[in-house]
Amino acid sequence: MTAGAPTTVGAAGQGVAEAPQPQPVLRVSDLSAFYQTHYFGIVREVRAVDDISLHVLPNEIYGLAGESSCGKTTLIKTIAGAIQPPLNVVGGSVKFDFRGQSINVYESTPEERNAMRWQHLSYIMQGSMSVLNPVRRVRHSFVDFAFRHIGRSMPDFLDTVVGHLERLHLRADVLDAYPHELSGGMRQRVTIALATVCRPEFIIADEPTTALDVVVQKGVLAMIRGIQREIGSSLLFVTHDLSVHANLADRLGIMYAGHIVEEGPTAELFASPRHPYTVHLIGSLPRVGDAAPKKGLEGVPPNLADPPPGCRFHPRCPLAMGICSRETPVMEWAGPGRRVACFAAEKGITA
Amino acid sequence: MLSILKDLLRYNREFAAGAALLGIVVAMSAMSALAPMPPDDVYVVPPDLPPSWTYLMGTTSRGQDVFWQLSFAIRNTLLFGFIVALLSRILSLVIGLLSGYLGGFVDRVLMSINDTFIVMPLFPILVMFYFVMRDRMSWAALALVMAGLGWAYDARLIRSIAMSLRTRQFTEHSVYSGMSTRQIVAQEHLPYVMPIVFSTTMNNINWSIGLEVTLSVLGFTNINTPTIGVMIYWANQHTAMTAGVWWWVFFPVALVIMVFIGLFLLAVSMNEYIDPRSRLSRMRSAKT
Amino acid sequence: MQSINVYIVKRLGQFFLVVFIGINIVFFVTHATPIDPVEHSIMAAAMFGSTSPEAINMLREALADLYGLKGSLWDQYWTFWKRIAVADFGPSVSSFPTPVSTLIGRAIPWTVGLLLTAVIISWVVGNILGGLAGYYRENRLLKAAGVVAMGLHPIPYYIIAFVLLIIFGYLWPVLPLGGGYQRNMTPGWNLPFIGSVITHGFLPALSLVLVGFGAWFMGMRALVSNIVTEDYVVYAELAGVDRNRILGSYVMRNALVPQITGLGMSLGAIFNGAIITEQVFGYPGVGTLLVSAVHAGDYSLVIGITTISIIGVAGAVLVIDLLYPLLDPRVKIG
Amino acid sequence: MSPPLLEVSNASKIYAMGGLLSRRRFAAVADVSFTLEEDRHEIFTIIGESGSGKTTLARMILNIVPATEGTIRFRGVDLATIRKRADRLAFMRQVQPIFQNPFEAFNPLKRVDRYLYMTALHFTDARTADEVRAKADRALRQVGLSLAEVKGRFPHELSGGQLQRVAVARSLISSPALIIADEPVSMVDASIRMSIVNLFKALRDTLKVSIIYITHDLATAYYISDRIIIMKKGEVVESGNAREVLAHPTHPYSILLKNSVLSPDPSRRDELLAPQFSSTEKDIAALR
Repeated sequence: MTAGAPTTVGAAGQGVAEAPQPQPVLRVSDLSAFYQTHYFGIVREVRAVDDISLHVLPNEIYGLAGESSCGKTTLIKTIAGAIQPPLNVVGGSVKFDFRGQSINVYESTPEERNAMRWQHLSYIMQGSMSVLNPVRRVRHSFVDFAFRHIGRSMPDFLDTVVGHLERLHLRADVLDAYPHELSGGMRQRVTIALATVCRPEFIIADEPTTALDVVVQKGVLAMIRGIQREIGSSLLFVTHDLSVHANLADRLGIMYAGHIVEEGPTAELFASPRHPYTVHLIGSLPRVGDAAPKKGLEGVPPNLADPPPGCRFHPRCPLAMGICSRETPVMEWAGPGRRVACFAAEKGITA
Repeated sequence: MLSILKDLLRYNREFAAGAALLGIVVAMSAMSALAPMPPDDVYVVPPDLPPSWTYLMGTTSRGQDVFWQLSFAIRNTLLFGFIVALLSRILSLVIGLLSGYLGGFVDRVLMSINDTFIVMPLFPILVMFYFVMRDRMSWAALALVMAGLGWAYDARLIRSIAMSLRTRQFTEHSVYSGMSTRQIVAQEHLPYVMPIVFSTTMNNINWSIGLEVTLSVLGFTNINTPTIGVMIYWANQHTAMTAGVWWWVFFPVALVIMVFIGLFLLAVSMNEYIDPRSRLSRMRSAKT
Repeated sequence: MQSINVYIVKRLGQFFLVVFIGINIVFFVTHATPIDPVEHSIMAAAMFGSTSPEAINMLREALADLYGLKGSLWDQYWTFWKRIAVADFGPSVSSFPTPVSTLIGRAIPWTVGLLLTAVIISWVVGNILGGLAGYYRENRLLKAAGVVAMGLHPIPYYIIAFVLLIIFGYLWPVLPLGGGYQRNMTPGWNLPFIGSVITHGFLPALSLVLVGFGAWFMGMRALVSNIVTEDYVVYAELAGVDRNRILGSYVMRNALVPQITGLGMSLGAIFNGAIITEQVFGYPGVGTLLVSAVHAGDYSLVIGITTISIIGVAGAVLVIDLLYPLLDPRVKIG
Repeated sequence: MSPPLLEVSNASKIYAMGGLLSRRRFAAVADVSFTLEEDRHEIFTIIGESGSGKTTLARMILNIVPATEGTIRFRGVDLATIRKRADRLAFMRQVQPIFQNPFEAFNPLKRVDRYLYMTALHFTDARTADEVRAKADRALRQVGLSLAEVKGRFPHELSGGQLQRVAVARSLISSPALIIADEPVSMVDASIRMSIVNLFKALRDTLKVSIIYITHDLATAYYISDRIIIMKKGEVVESGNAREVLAHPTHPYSILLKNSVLSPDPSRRDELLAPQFSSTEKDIAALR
């Protein structure tokens, strides 16, 4: 029935001959998180994260791609355990395994989660403009965020921070600056330094370079990747920009309307996309030096409060069949390390 | 606008409570039309009677029925607050919008004057005004002066909205759709300013009634026009509390507190409705 | 650094503008009066029993200066300013021949003490509880405090004071009403006197604190519930920073900035409240003095109090404005 | 010989910055010149990063921001001489803008179709409601929509791509000769982006409209432009045929810009780790 028979999770490596797959650092299983609101007496449920499973290996960059309001930001918020009503987890689990010390995000106490934060799991957010406390010097952010994990005396700690800043080509005096005194690029490097100073095993990055100019963006991405390789952490990198993913991600997951619809090693996914949505996204990327006609996709992304039945992509899909509007396709193994949720792709039809 | 009010009434507890309180107060002021005697007459009923079925809220030491007296007083007090608010709204709208749209030098000058009126201690000035006017001090003159002094804070609010609207892209889009400045202001921008005008009107009525009561109780207004403040003034003159005629003081104070809380609740619920953040989050959750 | 100077110059300019416009209002209102202020005052003075011809002449001289019966309007205007510059408002009519400035000088410590106590208590308590209520949304006690604040905030100073007067004056008379201290005591730095000052000041201060508390509480709670959605707070929460630290250094610290601006902007209104409250409780400050001056027909005193009030409030606002850059590092840029 | 469609000669926009004493001059746009011919319908692209002055230049051409030096002529008319409302309407009929953020370009409290009707009413001979609706429908059909899909809808009921199409349709109602599109696809989702870009191509080819396309994105610029200029800090550093300039840039900044564009090609990802993009001083200078 499927192209590759379903197998157990760890067996999806590049080759069986290689060393056995290491344990994933992050394992998300059947996760669903909905916005449940009551406004003016009307109850509505927005199914922003709907039955998502994925895992991230040590020292791996996992890219998450998707359009605006496809649920990708909700997904990483849920993974980070940073949700507040009206967003509620309605099913599934998120498990981290930090070198033997494991934590199930939604079965742990707030104290346990807080102990994990920044030492093992850190965050680089979108919009470096506003993530630093505007009325306090940068030094205080480092002290507040990292001191309790690094321990040692305050002068020793600050020496560590200064040494770490040097890796990002920041001078020690940024510590005495207020956020508004730094340029956009410098501020974004400060937040990268802040997120990596504790050498966490897992870093979540949410569109960290979207607001930056192209020239600056490339430098910042290079630094993120450089420091990730150096400290050997895993990185969950979210952006809508496939060019960024092409340059950074080891593996890539494509989200559409609250589902992950395709997943695989970045190079293979770009070379042979299976899901019609991925096929379209990659095929329509403009490039300098390429003037061949490219098409846009007709239709609009579905409203997550009232998604279409069956496959959520079927109203816009060039390959839609009868079954697509009746049944929801599940993520199936589609070759080594690859998964796809599409009835047509199962049958070997491609766009 | 009407559907907003209906929604607020149905789903916002504060708004409903405020509307209910004000409903009672307005009904009370409407009773003045049915009053069996004119408000200025004294010694028309036996004095100092406690509340009973004949005299619902008792009678005063001056031989007036508290209930009917109160209906005139609350009518005049509400009217006073309303007129001050109306007049000062005109000032704050004109100055706020002008300052916000024109920007630059005009804005700086208008806002310096504006800030001056915000920090100016108005009470001594009002007292001084009464002091030189003495017997010529009338209800209308006081309303005019207070309107002239009470616009500044709200003008600043309106200005900040006008300024942000001016830089919004849809304003330019409207310009390039051929709309005139008047059309843009009246049709595109006014809907944004209206809710804040509404909520500041409530607060402004509170402010002016509060000052009017204060000045009247001290006798610094025309003590022959019955208002809530003037009623308390007469009660104090007759040392009603010491004499045990508590109803003469209690009912006016209770009624005016209902006005304050009712108006404030309306303003608060309206503010919550217009807060861009809460509205934004509502829109976002509707979209995602 | 340059721009901080620009900021100071601007605030100073605003201070002088307030004083200038305020004193102009005083001048023009007193000059638009339909009755002859000098003769009116002389009559009032005669009523208080000081009828020696020299005294009357001296009074007439000072009043003529102040109300401008000498020279052109421009001359009158100029004389008025000169008198104000040296705080010389002439002798008081009702307490002849004590100078107005002496009377005001005696009243000011009471008003300033009352105001300072009430403003500090209400601002600090209102902001702390409001901040907590905005941050710990589900706490029942804080929710109850919110309802109290909401009920107190819209009620004007006079009514609150009046209700307190009724409660503690007639229904449950445990606190002294009227005066700043017990009549038969001599002022001095001794415990009984200070205790008497505190018990006498308790009700006026309480009514100011109640109204102020509501305003600061509501303002702070609204600010905090907005600030907790700011990225820098969310980020600190994601980093597992201690909640108390987030509340203190991130949430409250940022909310303080607009609350200081708010304090400056509402100082005029708080001052109004203070003098109204003083009058209700017969507290010996500027407010009571003002009301008795009006009743006594004491022109010089009314003008003096109004003028000093305007300058005093504008000065206090200036002090707050100059403290503001210490709290908000971003001022240096704007 | 008829004058060119648009002639920008040595146009500059200089702002005075700073406080009371120290005035710095800052050139947002410095000495820019280019010409669009009347009957060579083309897509003329202005490329630059934030702070390059590209948006200011667009606003100067739209006559929203006046040039402080140099002149901008549209069909021979100096924009600085357009002051009267009739003249401004005549200018707007021929030059229309499309904005960056479709959600911001429409007033969230107003219906979307209103902008179409307003434009038809002010810039065409349509007078009756039916005529106005017909104009709106015709324009919407040119962008692949119809009035039936848009009528009575509020902005939050439409997707970003739909709204941007409506914005394009609105700009077409007056049959303009020049459309100025400031980053029209940067806020539009990737799956729809190319259909909007293709739409501009179609407008040029079928409706004979010249388009000034302002963007920071070299890839879409390469895809649709005929000619480009590259701006840096207010100055034009390179200009010419789009394909030639982008394929073989000569100015150091253009080369840096082109090299900074990430290729959507995983096989070249190790470029990101190449030394010149991780640790050299030059890179740090660029980051500032």
